[in-house]
Amino acid sequence: MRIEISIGGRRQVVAVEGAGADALITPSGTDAEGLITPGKAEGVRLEPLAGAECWRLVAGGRAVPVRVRPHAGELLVTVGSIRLPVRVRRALPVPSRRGADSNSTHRIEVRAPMPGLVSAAPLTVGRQVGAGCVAAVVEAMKMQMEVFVPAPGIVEEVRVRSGQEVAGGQVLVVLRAQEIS
Amino acid sequence: MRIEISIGGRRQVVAVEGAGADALITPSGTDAEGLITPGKAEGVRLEPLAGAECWRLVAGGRAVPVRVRPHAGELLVTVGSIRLPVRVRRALPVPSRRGADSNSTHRIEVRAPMPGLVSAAPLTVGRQVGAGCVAAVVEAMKMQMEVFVPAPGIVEEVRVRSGQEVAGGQVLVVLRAQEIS
Amino acid sequence: MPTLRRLLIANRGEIAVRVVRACRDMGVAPLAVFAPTDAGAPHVRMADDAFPLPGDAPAESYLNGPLLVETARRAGADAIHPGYGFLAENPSFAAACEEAGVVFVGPPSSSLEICGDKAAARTAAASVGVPVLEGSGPIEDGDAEATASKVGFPLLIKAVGGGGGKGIHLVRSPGDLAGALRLARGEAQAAFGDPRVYLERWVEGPRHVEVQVLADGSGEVIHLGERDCSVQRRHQKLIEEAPAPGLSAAMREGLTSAAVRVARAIGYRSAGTIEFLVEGDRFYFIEVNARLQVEHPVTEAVTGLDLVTAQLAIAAGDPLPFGQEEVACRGHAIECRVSAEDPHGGFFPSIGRIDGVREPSGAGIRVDSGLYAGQAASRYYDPLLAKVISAAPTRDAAIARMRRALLEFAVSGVDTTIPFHLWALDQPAFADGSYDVRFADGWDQGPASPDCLRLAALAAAAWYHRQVTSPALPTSGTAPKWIAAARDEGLRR
Amino acid sequence: MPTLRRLLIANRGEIAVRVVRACRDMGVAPLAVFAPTDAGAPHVRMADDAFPLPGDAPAESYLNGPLLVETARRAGADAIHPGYGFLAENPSFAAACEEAGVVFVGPPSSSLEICGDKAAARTAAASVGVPVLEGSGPIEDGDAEATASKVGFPLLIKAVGGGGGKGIHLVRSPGDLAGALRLARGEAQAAFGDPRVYLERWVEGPRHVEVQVLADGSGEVIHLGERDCSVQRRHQKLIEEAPAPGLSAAMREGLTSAAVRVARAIGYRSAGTIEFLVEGDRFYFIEVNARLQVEHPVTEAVTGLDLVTAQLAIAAGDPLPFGQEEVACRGHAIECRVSAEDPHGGFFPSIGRIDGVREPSGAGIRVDSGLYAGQAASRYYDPLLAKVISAAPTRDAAIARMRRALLEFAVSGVDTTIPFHLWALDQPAFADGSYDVRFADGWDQGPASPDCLRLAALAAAAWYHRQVTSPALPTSGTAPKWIAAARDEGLRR
Repeated sequence: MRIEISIGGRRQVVAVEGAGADALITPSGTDAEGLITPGKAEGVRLEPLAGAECWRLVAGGRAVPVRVRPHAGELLVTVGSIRLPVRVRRALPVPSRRGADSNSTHRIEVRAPMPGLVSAAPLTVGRQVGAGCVAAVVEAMKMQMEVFVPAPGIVEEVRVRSGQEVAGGQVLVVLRAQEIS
Repeated sequence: MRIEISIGGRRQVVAVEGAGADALITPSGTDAEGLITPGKAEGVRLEPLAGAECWRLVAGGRAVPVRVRPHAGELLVTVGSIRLPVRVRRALPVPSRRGADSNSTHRIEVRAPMPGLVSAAPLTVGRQVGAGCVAAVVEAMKMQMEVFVPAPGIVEEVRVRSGQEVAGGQVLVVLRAQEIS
Repeated sequence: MPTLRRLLIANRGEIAVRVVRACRDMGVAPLAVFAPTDAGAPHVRMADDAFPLPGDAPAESYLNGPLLVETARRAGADAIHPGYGFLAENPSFAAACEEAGVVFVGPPSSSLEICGDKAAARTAAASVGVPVLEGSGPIEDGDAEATASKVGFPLLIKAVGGGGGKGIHLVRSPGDLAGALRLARGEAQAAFGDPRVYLERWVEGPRHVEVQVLADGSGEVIHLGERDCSVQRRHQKLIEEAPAPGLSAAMREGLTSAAVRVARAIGYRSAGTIEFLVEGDRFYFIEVNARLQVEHPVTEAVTGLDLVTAQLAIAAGDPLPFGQEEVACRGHAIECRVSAEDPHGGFFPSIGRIDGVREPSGAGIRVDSGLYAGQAASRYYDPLLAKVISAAPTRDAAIARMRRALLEFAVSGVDTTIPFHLWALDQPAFADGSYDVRFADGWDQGPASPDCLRLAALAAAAWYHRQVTSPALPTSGTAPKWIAAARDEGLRR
Repeated sequence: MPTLRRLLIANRGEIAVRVVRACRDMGVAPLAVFAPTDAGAPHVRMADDAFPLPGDAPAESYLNGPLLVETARRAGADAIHPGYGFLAENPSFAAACEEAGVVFVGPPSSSLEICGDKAAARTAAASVGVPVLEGSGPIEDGDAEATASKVGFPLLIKAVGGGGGKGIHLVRSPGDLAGALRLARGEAQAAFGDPRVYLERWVEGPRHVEVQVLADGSGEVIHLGERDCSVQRRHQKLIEEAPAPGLSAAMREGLTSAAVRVARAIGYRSAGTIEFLVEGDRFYFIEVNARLQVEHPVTEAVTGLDLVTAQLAIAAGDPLPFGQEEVACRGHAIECRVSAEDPHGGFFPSIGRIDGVREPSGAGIRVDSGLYAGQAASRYYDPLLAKVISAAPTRDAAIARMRRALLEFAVSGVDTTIPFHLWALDQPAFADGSYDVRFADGWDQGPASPDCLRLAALAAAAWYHRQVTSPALPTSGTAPKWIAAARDEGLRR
């Protein structure tokens, strides 16, 4: 999973793998303003400490308590005496492999990255869209996540509407790809 | 609900009413060996303190921590430094009103007092039984509870067998009453 | 005087828990009262019996004097402990208790009258040779300007009925007087049910040092040393410590003997605090806090004594449980108040429901807490949730232990003052003990270090990933159930 | 000697948590190790990093010396703290640490050799004029009878490698010797990996009094007063207190100066305990416990000092952090060991999974604990779960606070020693301080009072009614989820 993190003016895309409390975080090397030293993967653990907000972050041979609270579309992250508003979003959607296999290479299924409430579904059938265009906005845990179109195409189906609950992985929009590789 | 409590040689039947943490306990006045001073209803509270076993008992204007652990068909109750094995069982089954209404006054339905596993169902169809005869034994929370026949009758149906899970209130045995009032 | 058998605690939160424990230590049955929102609170669950109050608003609950006295009588209580705040310094309540034949655990009503009338308290202090700050008696709006110019600017407006820093306003120039007066009266009315205010000269950068006293009501008065409470924000104490750092032996002797003289002059009984401002080598009496104070545990830590059981013994008519010669301070103690306030947002109260708590523990750490999972941080009451007290042989070691304890302390669901405290402990002015009452104004989290940015980024990425990949994890998932259960369980009668 | 930056804690449970906190107080990074069953334990979760050990059996985990040294090297640890038990008094392990360039937080290997050879320790004590109990060196089975008749009956068989009361057997007559010897060797092998045992004269009703010492390894030795540990069962301490009740000033002076002489004679370094038997106005050296002890917090409570940070400072090559003249005892402290044992069933270990815990807190109470919901009380390790330490100005007040704390302490899922402690506190011989090592043999819950029968009956009736009417209540219902979650969360790497 690729995640974009912004704190103040600094922005960084990281790849995150793992399960449960463990995550392997690999920062992209392209950003000069990086928050995390780029180029080397870092194993971290995030263990629940109390309630929904308090966690222990184990990173770089140190354990520090952190508080993470979703608020107004951002995360408020408290480390020691410092509280920082952090914007987090999925950097790029992953085109469905399942869709690609079972149907045709011409079709692109844009899926919900996590369960939640669709708060916007701006596309209409027939519209031509470019990569990075917003296919839908899904809201969960007080966070709004934009779901992007991964590649240029024409909208064939819009399967959800604003206000609808969706499951993680559910198809939101189907496109016909404009270029076949 | 009438409950029979035995500690060592002492035995007492009490009526218990209430919901949740609150219970109004009225000891029967007939037992000279009574554990609880007979004749007056006592309001008690049993609040969870830790895990499944630790409670706070509020009774008679005092709060005391108690530990209650089901063990080998008894309850081990610890108060301060003292641990006592306590036998607890339902004193008498309640004949089903619903059964009486919807069918005939000649029928007696003996129901499970709580959800559990039937560990014995000794009756057979056609057998004549007296009041106080064991209709079934239901096991729940490591406790075995005998379910009694409330009035004399002839067994018409045995609806459960040993090893079967039953819901609270489920009919175990149906009798034809021998005397109609 | 009777031996106490049953004691009604007319308070809530951590101080009610503190008094429950003191009762247990004395073999006295503790009885709780509770507003509806406090039905599941620890003080209710730890008491031998608990009595509901009709509403959450203070006037219906912990300020509801007549009902509290009546409840004490019905419950067969010999005595009422008022804690701090609410009715603790209300002379009519103390009088009503005594009239009802219930011992009021605190000073006699007559002492409370004097302490509540700040001018009278100042006069009493001056009469025994204790230096006082210039100030007025209770003022009318019409006389305000004239009185103010006599006291001189800058000045403070303070609540006559007050204490705990509530209703205090700094006025730097005559033009601000009328507006500040209006605000102060409103706050005083809301907090103490008494709109009267008075004026007092403002000292620019003093230290706030107070002396703990204990008196038996018949002239026997001892002191238990001093506390420094200069870390304040809007006149609300945030951190207290004992002994006061950098105090000369002469100053300490001057303060403690002045405190004993003042307590004796006003016929004081029970535990109380005499507050002073210290400016260089001079000190001024400000007021008497005629109650057990929030910060009493730092004194308990350095003296090894128990102020609440001492209060109960005095209330039962016993002599002071220890003499002045048995009071000796050892080591150093610090208290940090953990409140449901947002230090990153002007310390405004943080309203919400607490869904998880982990309290610190271990060598040198004491936590006095009223916290529980499911607790609503309510707008009706003081936002204090818990106090962390660290004690150690040296001040540096006490700071180190406090830092450790604050990092162990996790509260989920509301903002707390913990980030402020972590900042404070790391400031040079705190580390060297040179701070004064302006210290907390310097609070500013400042720019985040690269290390902090990195940790925040890693935490956010890991959190997001975890939420997306494991949406049904225990903490957030079980919290509502927990809360429902806690509320269900809490509904006592 | 280096400044410590990273310290590996080669232990588990409450003592590992204690050392983690001391590390935090000193700015040292604490590193944990854990057997599979301890993956979710507090010491693991509180450390900066944690390293798994391959199996639960002590030989694979906390007794696995080579792996622990290797782990310390890999982790970049400067030092290893062994806690108590396990490898704490193993001279080869201490030597292996030093060879690997890792500081062993404890005495030098040479001191451990002497302390481990009880005959050598006795000789060392006698050489500096300290009275010793008659006894033998390590014995062979063949010589046992002859040696025993020299020592005289009754006698004790004790483990050479031992400590913590394990492997100790009382033999009253020659006929029981062979059987007891076999048992003792087996236990010694299991607990310490060393089957050697020795004999010692048995004193019928002595008090067990020990002296805490602290030494820098270069001849500087101070003492921190004594502890009475006479409440024992099967030579396992259950309750300890400081100061020892009823000890004359002359006896105290004799014991403490003897302890300092012994520590100096064996070239001791770090924190250690010199154990004595006191019989009337005579005392006998028994052995040196060459480690931090379970009961060290009672000494910390009365002296106000910190033994673990002192150990770390000494390990870093610093001089003793305080001198003898800075050590003064104030008030009284008691420790009760809360173990997963069934006091109503012969104190046998209670194996099970803990599904809920509520720990006490408040004025005068310290809890050192390794407890957590989801914890398995395992047959592999010592059953100690937590220690409650109460401190107060007087012994009576310390007893009252302890009783309050024990009644606040709730552990669900296993039996604990709490009922025994509640009994002990109420015994006249404990209340007046006249007890000796036979005290715990008198444990017998006795007949239940009518009040107790009534409460038990009400509790049973209310419990039964509650289970029948609300079968899906939170506590029992959520416990398994909690446990599953705790286990899931605990699986670190």
